[in-house]
Amino acid sequence: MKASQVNTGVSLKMSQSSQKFSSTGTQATRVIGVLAIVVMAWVVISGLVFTPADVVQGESVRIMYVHVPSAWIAYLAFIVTAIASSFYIFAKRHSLGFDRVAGASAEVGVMFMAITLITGSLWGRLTWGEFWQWDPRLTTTAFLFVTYIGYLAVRRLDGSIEQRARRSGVIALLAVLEIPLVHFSVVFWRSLHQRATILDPNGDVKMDGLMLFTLFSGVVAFTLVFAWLVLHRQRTMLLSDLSNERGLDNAILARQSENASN
Amino acid sequence: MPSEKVVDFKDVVIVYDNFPAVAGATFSVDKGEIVLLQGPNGAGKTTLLRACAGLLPIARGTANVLGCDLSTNRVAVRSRVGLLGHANGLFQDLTVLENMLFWSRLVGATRQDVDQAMIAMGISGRLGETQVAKLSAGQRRRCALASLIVRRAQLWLLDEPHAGLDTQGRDELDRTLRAARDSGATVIFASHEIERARSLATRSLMVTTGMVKPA
Amino acid sequence: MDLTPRPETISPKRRRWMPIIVLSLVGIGGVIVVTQFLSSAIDYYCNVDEVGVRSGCDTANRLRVQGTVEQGSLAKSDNTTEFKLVFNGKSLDVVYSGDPGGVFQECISVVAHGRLVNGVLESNRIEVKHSNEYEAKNKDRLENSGSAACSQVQG
Amino acid sequence: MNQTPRSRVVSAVLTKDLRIEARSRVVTNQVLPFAGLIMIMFAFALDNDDVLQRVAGGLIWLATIFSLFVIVQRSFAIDTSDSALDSLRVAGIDLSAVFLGKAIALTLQLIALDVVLIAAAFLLYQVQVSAAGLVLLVTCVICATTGLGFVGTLYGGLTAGTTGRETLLPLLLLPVVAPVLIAATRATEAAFGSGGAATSEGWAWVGLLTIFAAVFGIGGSLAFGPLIDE
Repeated sequence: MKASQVNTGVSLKMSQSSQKFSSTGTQATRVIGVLAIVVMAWVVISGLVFTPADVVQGESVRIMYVHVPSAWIAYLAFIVTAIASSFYIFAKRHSLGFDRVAGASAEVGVMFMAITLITGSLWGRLTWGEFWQWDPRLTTTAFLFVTYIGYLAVRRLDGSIEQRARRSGVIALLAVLEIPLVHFSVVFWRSLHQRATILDPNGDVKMDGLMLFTLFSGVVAFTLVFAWLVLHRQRTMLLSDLSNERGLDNAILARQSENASN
Repeated sequence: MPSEKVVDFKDVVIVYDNFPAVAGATFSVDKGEIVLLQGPNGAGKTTLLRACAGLLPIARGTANVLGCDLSTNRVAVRSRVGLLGHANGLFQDLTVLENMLFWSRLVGATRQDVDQAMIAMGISGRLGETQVAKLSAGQRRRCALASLIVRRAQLWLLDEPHAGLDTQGRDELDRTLRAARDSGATVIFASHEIERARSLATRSLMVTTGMVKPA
Repeated sequence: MDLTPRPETISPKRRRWMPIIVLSLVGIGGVIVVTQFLSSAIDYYCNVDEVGVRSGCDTANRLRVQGTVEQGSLAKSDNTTEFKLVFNGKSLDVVYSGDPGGVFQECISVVAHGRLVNGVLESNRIEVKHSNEYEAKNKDRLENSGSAACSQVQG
Repeated sequence: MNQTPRSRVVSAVLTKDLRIEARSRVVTNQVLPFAGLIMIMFAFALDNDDVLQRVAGGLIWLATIFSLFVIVQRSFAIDTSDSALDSLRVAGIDLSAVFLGKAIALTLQLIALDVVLIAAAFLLYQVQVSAAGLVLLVTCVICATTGLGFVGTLYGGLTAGTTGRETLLPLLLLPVVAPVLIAATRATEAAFGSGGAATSEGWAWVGLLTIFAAVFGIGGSLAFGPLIDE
């Protein structure tokens, strides 16, 4: 193991300090990665070839297989961020591992939210005739997106790692309150955007069988991609924290030997 | 009383701006001491004082101040210490008296405490009605010291308290610190006025490159 | 001058759950205000039967009217498209300058933007409001009788 | 057990912030003209009384929110310029009281600003207001500025003393204050009767403003201490 020299004889406050890294991959992430590729391949083929065109929308309905899962996974990512942040804030021992998960999840969530907005505006152009309309669903989604860009900016503020965790944790707990507002905006108000088909409160899903199955496959594929990305990102964050810690060890030794030479 | 140790540091590392400003400091201070921290610029004196006040996180080692573990309960320390840093912590647009009354209200001091402290530091009378922005550096320092006096802390932490003061002001300050010690407080201060500081201190510590040794 | 250290200040124990309970009550209040009292103001469109009836759907203002394009009412000329919007038993004539294009067709829900002039909505923008139903475009259904297809699409 | 009572800390911080503003007049001499300029520029740009009367409510609140960014930064610059914030941390006081004191000071400054802006709207845009509308308008201003005061103080404390806060603060605050902008605008429009809006329509929006203020008042006083305590 090349990486075995990491953290020799240094007590680290990191949660996974005993783990040795040669890459950020493990058996589990490899399995997730392979599964993600397989399911994604099925979604692409089924979405583009097997599924029929919609009776009204025609071919543009295929955008749905990307748009809907990415929106859901963005919500999921932000909820994961909030849960991890609350674990960091409310637990007695403020474990930085939760903060890294929160940060990693928010980064991936912002990416999925961007995909949602881009695919959504393409679909809107084809169906409504407009890229963007200031209707309740679209407006609240835009606010959610900007809020989490702000969250990521707060993580980049100067200060210690603990400060970063605390500041971003507070924002994550406030920002997650927007998600129900975004999701139910189509129920609360009349919106140009259609209501949820699959999460219909009455439970009657009005969708063609193969379309529905492809959509679910899309959700599974995107969830796997999300998990894969978060696990890796969270570990690169840990590595960067560890390397800072190692840099600190060297700096301490340098500072102490500077003392001896005087 | 389990221990008379007011400050107890063991192998403490304090990181400031990704730099180990304190790199393994071990020392302790007993109740009733007046301890001088001396050493060259950039040795870590200011960082040590701020850490004792509970303002900086401890990266490594164990640090205990007034019975509070700094790595777990940094905030609890703050209600028991008084800190005079490089900056004075004054509001430029307020008068000396308004500044004093603001800080005294926060810490629960009476008007009488304020008047006495202002007389002790020689900023009472007409000077009290002057805006801080119009004062000289030495007068501001006196004002900051007066607001530290009304704090009546258990542990006094002073960073270069003599800097900028005239001889008379320095004498007043030394007298006040000795009186505080006699009333049961403990004092740690950093200074470059070695002659004067040594005569005031009961013990000196040498701080060099983030380490602490007896001087 | 008294310099004796002040006795230790101990912050009183705060009940940690109270603020959270209050916060959630306030949140519930927020949801009620937003959903019960503010819906008419944030709604994107008015339905055909509400024009001139509901607050926020005044005939003097520029309107966004939602309804279904009535079957057989669509008439296209060189520069205009005329059709009837129906919803909940009421209908409204719409004159649109131009060709809506896209998936616009009879029997689907649309939102038409425009002003009412003599009881006719003069529209210059039409958005297709897609329903939350997705069904396969297959031959059988296209060959169905028109009225059956129309009732299928209406949301 | 002699922790300084919260009310005393709140009033000390509040009077300190207001007194400093009364002396330095940064808000009066810089923010107020800036906000007034926004109103006048629009009067020139939209040289049409109908349109101006219609958008008056929105302009008032847009100018308020732009001013909020400046006032919040000023409010924390007072405390960070000579490290007074450090002294506040070491004073062993309940920092949620500092939050309340600063938020109330901010709210009072915003109310003063809005009074001037509304007066400007009467002069420049010829808006009208009935007695019932005036009651709605006053309530709306109080509720909206309270919410803005809380949320501004929370985010101002979060970014206080960091580099790049000038640009970060609007990025963080804008999506959060958007509901206030919408609700206060609609309530003000109802009070002015712009576009035939009825006064009664405005009260639901005031309800939303009240709830916004309550959420950030409670959330802020819980979170402010841990955020500043570093």
